[in-house]
Amino acid sequence: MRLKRVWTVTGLLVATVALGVGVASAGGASGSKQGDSILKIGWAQNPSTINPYVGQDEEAFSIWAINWDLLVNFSPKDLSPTPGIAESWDISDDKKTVTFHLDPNAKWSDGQPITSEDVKYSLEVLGSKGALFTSYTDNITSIETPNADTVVIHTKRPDARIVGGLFIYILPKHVWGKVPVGDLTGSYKPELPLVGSGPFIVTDFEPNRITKMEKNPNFRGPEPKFDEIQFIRYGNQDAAERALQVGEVDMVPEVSAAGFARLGDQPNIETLRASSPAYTQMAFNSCSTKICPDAQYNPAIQDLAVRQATAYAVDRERINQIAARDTSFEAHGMLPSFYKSFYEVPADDYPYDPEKAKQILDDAGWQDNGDSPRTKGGQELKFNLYVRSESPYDIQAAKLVAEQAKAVGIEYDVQVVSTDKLYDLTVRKVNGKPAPDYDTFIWGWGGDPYDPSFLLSVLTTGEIGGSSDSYYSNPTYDRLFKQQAGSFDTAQRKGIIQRMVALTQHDLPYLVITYDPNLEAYRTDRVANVEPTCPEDSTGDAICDQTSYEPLLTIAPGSSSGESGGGGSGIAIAVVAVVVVGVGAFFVIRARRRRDSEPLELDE
Amino acid sequence: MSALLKVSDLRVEYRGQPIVDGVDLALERGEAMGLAGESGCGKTTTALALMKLLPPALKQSGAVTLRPPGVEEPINVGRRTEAGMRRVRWRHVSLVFQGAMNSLDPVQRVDAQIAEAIRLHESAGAKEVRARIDELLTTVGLTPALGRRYAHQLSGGQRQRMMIALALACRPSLVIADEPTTALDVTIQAQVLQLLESLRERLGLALILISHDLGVLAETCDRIAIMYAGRIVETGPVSSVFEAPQHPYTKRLLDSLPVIGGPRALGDPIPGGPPDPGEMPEGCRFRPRCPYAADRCLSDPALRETSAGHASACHFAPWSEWPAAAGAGSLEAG
Amino acid sequence: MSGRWLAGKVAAALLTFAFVLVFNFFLFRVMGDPTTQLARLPQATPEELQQLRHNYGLDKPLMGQFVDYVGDTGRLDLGLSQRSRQPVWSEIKDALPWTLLLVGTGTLLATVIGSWLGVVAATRRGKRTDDGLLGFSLFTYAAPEYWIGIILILVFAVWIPIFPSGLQVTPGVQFSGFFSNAWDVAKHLVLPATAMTLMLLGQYFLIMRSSMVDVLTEDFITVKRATGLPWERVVRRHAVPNALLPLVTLSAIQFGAVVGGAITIETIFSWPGLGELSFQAINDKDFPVLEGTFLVFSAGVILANLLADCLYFYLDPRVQSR
Amino acid sequence: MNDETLMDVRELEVQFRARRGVARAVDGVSLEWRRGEVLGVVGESGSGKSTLARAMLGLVPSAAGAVELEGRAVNGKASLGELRRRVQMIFQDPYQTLNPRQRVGTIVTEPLIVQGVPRGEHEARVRRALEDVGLDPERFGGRYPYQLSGGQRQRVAIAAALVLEPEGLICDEPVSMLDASVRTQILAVLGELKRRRGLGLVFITHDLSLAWALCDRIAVMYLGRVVEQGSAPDVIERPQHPYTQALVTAVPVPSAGGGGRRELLSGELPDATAVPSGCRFHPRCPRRFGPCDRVDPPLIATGGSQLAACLLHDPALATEVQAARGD
Amino acid sequence: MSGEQAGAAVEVLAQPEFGDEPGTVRELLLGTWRGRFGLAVVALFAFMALFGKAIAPYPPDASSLDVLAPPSIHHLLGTTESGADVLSQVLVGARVSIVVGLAAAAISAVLGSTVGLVGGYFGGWTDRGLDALENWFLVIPTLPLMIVLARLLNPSLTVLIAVIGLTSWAGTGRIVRAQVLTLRERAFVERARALGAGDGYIIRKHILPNTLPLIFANTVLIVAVAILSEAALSFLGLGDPTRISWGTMLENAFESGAPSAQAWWYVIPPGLCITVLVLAISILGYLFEEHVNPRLREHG
Repeated sequence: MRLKRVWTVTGLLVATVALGVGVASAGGASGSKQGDSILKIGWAQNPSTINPYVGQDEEAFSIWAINWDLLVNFSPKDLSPTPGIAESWDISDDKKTVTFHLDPNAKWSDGQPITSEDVKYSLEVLGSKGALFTSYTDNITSIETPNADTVVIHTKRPDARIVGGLFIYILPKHVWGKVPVGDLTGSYKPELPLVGSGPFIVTDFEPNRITKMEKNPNFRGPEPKFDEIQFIRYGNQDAAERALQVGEVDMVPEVSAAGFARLGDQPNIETLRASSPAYTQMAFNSCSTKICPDAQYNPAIQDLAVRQATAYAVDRERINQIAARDTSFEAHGMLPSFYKSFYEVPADDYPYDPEKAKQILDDAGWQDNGDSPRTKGGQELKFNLYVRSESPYDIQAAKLVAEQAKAVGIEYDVQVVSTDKLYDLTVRKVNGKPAPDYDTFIWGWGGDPYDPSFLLSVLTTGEIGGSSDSYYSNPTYDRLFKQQAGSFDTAQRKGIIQRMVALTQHDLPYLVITYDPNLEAYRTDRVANVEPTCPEDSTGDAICDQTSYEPLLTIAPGSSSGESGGGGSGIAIAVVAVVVVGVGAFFVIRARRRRDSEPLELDE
Repeated sequence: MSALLKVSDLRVEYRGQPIVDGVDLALERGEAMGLAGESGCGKTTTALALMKLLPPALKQSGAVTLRPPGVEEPINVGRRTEAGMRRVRWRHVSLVFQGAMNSLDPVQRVDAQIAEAIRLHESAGAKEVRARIDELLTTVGLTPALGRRYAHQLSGGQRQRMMIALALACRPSLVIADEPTTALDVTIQAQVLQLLESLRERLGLALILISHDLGVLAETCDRIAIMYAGRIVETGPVSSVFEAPQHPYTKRLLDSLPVIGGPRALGDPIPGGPPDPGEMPEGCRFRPRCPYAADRCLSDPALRETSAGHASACHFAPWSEWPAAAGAGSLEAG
Repeated sequence: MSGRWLAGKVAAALLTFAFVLVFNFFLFRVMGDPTTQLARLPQATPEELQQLRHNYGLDKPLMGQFVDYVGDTGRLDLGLSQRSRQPVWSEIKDALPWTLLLVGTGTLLATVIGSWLGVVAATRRGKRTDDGLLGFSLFTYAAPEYWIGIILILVFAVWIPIFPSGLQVTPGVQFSGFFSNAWDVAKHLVLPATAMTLMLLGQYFLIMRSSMVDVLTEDFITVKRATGLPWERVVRRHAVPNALLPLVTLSAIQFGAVVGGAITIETIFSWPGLGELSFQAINDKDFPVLEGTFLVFSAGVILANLLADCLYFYLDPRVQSR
Repeated sequence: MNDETLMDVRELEVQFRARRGVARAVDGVSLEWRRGEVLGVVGESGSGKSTLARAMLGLVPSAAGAVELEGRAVNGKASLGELRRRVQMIFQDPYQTLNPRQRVGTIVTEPLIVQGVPRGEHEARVRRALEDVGLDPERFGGRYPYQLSGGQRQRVAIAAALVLEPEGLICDEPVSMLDASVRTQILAVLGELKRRRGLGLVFITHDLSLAWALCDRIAVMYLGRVVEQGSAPDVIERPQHPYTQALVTAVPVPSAGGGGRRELLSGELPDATAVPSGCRFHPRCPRRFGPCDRVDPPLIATGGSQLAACLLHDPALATEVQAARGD
Repeated sequence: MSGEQAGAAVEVLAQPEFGDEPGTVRELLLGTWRGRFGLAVVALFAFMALFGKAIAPYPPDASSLDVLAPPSIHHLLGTTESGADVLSQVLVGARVSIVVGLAAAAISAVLGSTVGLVGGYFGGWTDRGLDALENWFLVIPTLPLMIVLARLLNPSLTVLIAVIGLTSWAGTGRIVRAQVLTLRERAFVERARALGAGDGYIIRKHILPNTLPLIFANTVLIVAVAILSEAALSFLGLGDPTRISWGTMLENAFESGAPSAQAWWYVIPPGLCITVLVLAISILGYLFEEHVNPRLREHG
């Protein structure tokens, strides 16, 4: 009697689960139109939000860069300024005023014209309230809109970024201007489709699942070959790479170092390694006692000989090979090779030379103590080296640095801490004055496409209390920084920047270890016409992620595009069927056999 | 008329140790037989062996033959397979256990359990079964409404009555009742014993009543068998066994039990305790505790008839006179 | 028949949940000042922090804050995710059905298979079948579920790629109908649900086995055999229903483990449920989300316990008449 | 009370909180226990006899009434301590009564330690106590309880009670879980102690035949109340309360032909939370008449040593009783 | 089994009294197949925890250019994503697992038995309060609770131990309480009370000696749970990142894409170590528990 109840309950449970499948799957059923060509991009994380006022993650930039133009876009070939919202621009003689001319026929995806009001709104509101954009507008004094097609920007000082790096998306004022600013910086959820000017606009966004972008009907450039792009979140890198391998997605824009080599060996998969505007550096505490009276560090770290010896002792290429599995680029100074217009290998490059390192230390009077750290007077070459627990690569690099430095008599004690903790250590303040509490650490920076100003700014005196974490301060460097910022002439600017690089190479507030790569993989049977450009001609990025949407216009569906992935579903069905039949047979046989079975068995 | 039940040389072993060691029994139709003994003497094991219900770890041998009325061929329990035994159980022999609380499925209504037993052995319609259950409950002195209850909703006495109703469900010719009243209070015990007696009269049941309480057996049974350490040491008509016991164990046991109306004093206790199955004494198993033990007791005594229907497994039987025991009243620990 | 027993259980569940609220409130406010968590922006000035404190009502006295907190929770206002700036509840709401699906399937399979195997083992105690099943169950019980998950991926998604190993449904596909959609979900469910099942199987097996062993030594089993009932039916009709009772109670204790398993398994298989959500929250230090998922997990476990009690009440007549 | 009185129980009440209300386990019991006397307390399960035993030693709190030791009320720590030194208790279940992790020697020594008896006396007193119960101290002193049989365990329990040389021993069903042959051994030990040491016993049992053989006086309990008391031969041979009568005739007698006519009671013992009105026995009483469901009878002298709580013996109701018999 | 119990079939199946047979632990461990297996495995891992660092063929985090290499003569269990020797990491990782397991279980045992003892013995409102607390800890999903606590604090071994210890005591408390409740009602405690023994004496002489075996058995099981918890927290990135444990190994393996790389040599050993160790400890724990808990005791 009661057993019937048990079956009733079990039945109810089964029904609940079945209903669950139905309800849950119905939720994700909004598919796309049949026959459309879709570019499926797999990545670990979706943007947490697509609201540019609060969004912070790289993935959000990837979406925005497709959805919206900048006032001036970047060329995928060399990252130089190309027309964006502005068709052309004039620079005044004093270089403090730039006049932009807009395409009078340009339209937003909803058909509204793109006007100078949109530009003014974006630069003024997004440029002051969007946390990630304020730094670009600090030089702007006023923005004029004499007519719908003209924008005039006045600056305090000449600022090359107004043309080559005004990294603020131009949003449609008629959409965003209606929303109170308080909401925009709060929980505002942008309306979909996300009205834009780029080739694709966001039509569906589920933060933890998927971002869908469809063709912008009013896009002014050539029509994209794909009808739709889907960014699919896989939660972790490995899952996205597996999805690419089985053909569930067509492209993975950020491949892990491990996956890079493996995917390269797969048929139908092409891997690309592009440089990026990011590097990983070892930072030395360079804070003078004047600026930081209460800083905590081993003063020996401020002995230039120690830093230089460290630089010689560290084999950057070996770190690249082991920690990055040879996917990164060996660094030569603090300007990544990504900025090809300004890049040059500096003269002071500290090639791997442990003998030289020892020599430098000997010369500086640091006594060799065999396996123990070198000493001089009461000082000992023993430093802490902090790394973030979140970054396996940094931890690896730190271990290798410590291993190699030990060979020349400098001991770096690797301490793995959380990002928050390391942040707190570097920005620590005592009595309102900076008091960083570290000897060295390993972390990284990433810059803007084309314009290197941000990366260069990190070492300026002005950023102490801001983004400066080495507390390096050099008046010459600061002067040169301002100079390059006002230089609109690329060749001239390159010269200034190279002098800055040389300064830092000598003083070594940072020992830049590697330039971080941008690793990509795509299926050759699904994606055709790939021209790896950004920033180089043959080994660059396939879609120029976050930098330029132009490559997206050329790539096209491949030979077998549109075939849904999830390979081996036929096999899966077969397996399930076999299992079901097998289990059924088992039960039947057992039931027969058991009919005359013995009762309760006891062990002896 | 041949015996309803005949058991010869029944043996049960657990891990090579004898628990029941050569038991012979015979039971006529309608007869009530008492099986007495202390805990661990093998009486419950014997009962379960009669229905072949022992766990496989207990190895059973010997012949058990049933001749229920209306069945031509005698049923050889020892040879029957498990499937074969299923047709014998409850149809001809049923069982009443001591803990009625644990003898009924706690999550099934009691009438359903009775119905299950009936349907198992007879093809009866739902109405028929229902009527039969009501009749059974009335027979054991319960109102039919109590059938709708669960075991825990019944009192101890009601549960035991319910168990008896279950035992009668298929109208068996033999009921084995294993300590049916041990967990009950004396006043309730009296009710249940009364019920068993009247049922026996009305239905012509044969009964094997297992108990450690000689008083219960004396009042309920026609014949009695006394078990000690896996063997039957004495068997005979109740009157004969109680009046003139022929085995020292029976004798000493009866002497030591205080009886209302008897002398207001404690009898001499039997010293020591029963042996472990692994350490059975040589020869007569009661020898170490027996005040009359002699050299000849080192050989196994057989169960011999001393008078009509009365047998004893003592070398010295028949006893006409019991001498004063040596070493009586010893306080030595058992 | 009285529902007092059940009413007591409901009251206890409510009390436990109240305790969860208090704990949650103090944990996230006392152990970590939310403003420092909320404003990990380097630029935040003291004024902005003050403003933030005000926005979150943190300048009120603690008791007032608690009342606000309880009220907000009652309205399912669990605050905003730091990461996405979206209401935490909306993220939880999206994730919840998937977790229920995974956990439901896993629990159901584990219960059915586990208890069935437990019955098989208990009726063959000491035999080779029993030893084998016991060894297998102990192994799955001891093995970390995420390790099993990784191995499943290794074998069935990479080595012999027959099952998808990530997400809950093939992304961005237009399904022709409900059933093709459900079939796709089912395919994606295979590996995570297997991991979940294997994780839970052992416990259910062990509980059912020992419960059956206990029941099989009860007198009424002997009585049922004595009535001539075939062994099969004694087991099925009498032993199993009785043995299921402790299973119900003891499996309630399992729910906590189920939730733990949901976190790791969903992470491994990118299953977009609550577990994965809380894993992301761990990584992002998104405390409002972490707090919210913890609250929902706790509520879920309390509710599941209550359901188990109801089930027990339904199955065991002894409780009903108390 | 007189000089002979060891303990006096007056109007003792013990209540428990049960699921269905308050159970009056002991409901106004008065008893006198004399020095060197074996006082039997007889009753079925649920009659409150074990609770009475515990209440006598202050192991369960009493709701009302008093326990006196030699005329002095036991209240407060000092008098309770004295009581517990002079009166010991033995429990029913020999498997529960000994700490499994203590050796026999330790168990028997424990009372001496607890009561602060000088260390030097320990060994001799433990030896004597063990010998008194028939256990060889050399053989048994080092054993653990699991190495003992049920009878031996109960002997150890008695030894542990004896070691303090008490004047009284309260035995709560000391042999009900033992086999017949072992049971008489233990009873013999107790009888011997009474004879040799002049130990007074309260013997709590459900078995009337044991009470018959062992006790000097008997009190019969029903549902928390003493319904009859008197000397053992009087109560059992000439029971005056219908309940006692039923109880006596219900005991099966191990002799040829069994006992005589049985007086069968209907129904079962009611729950202690729902005591019937009037005479608490009336729903089951075969001789109930008119006022039984209304009047709660006190203990009435019925001649000789006996008292019975039954209206049949109320002289004021004699005519009505007569009339009821006439029916 | 004593003679009195070997008689009838039902009596054969009857359980002897609980805890009444002390002193057979040796027999328990060496006399049964399960005991020998559990003991051998635990001994093996204890050896690893003590000497793993010494016998490891390589420094556990020594990197090499040989990344994710399958097992070979040089690396018996292959290499990690940074070219470190998997075998060495497995050997060294034993220490963290075992240290965390033991330390957390110790905390949990002390907490749980104190709460259980106090609540169970004294009863009343103390008990009700402690019982509610226990109930809460029992009902609350443990892993999320651990995650929340570990995330709020900074990752370190101490935090890990504290978090696991503080969240896993409730079961012990519950079991101890139940045991104390039955002990409190047992005749020998009542007897001691009848003698006039005080609470302290009764707890010391009667309650504790009869509870300790149970606490011990339960603590053994908690060690297994703590090892699993450490692994799970480490796997979720909440472990101590400066130390190699099997959990962090699995985290690194998963994060570095070992499943896709089919690097079974990286995935299987740490998980197998956890499984086998937990299995062995659980078997020992069940063995002890069966021994001290009558309900679980089986024959053979």
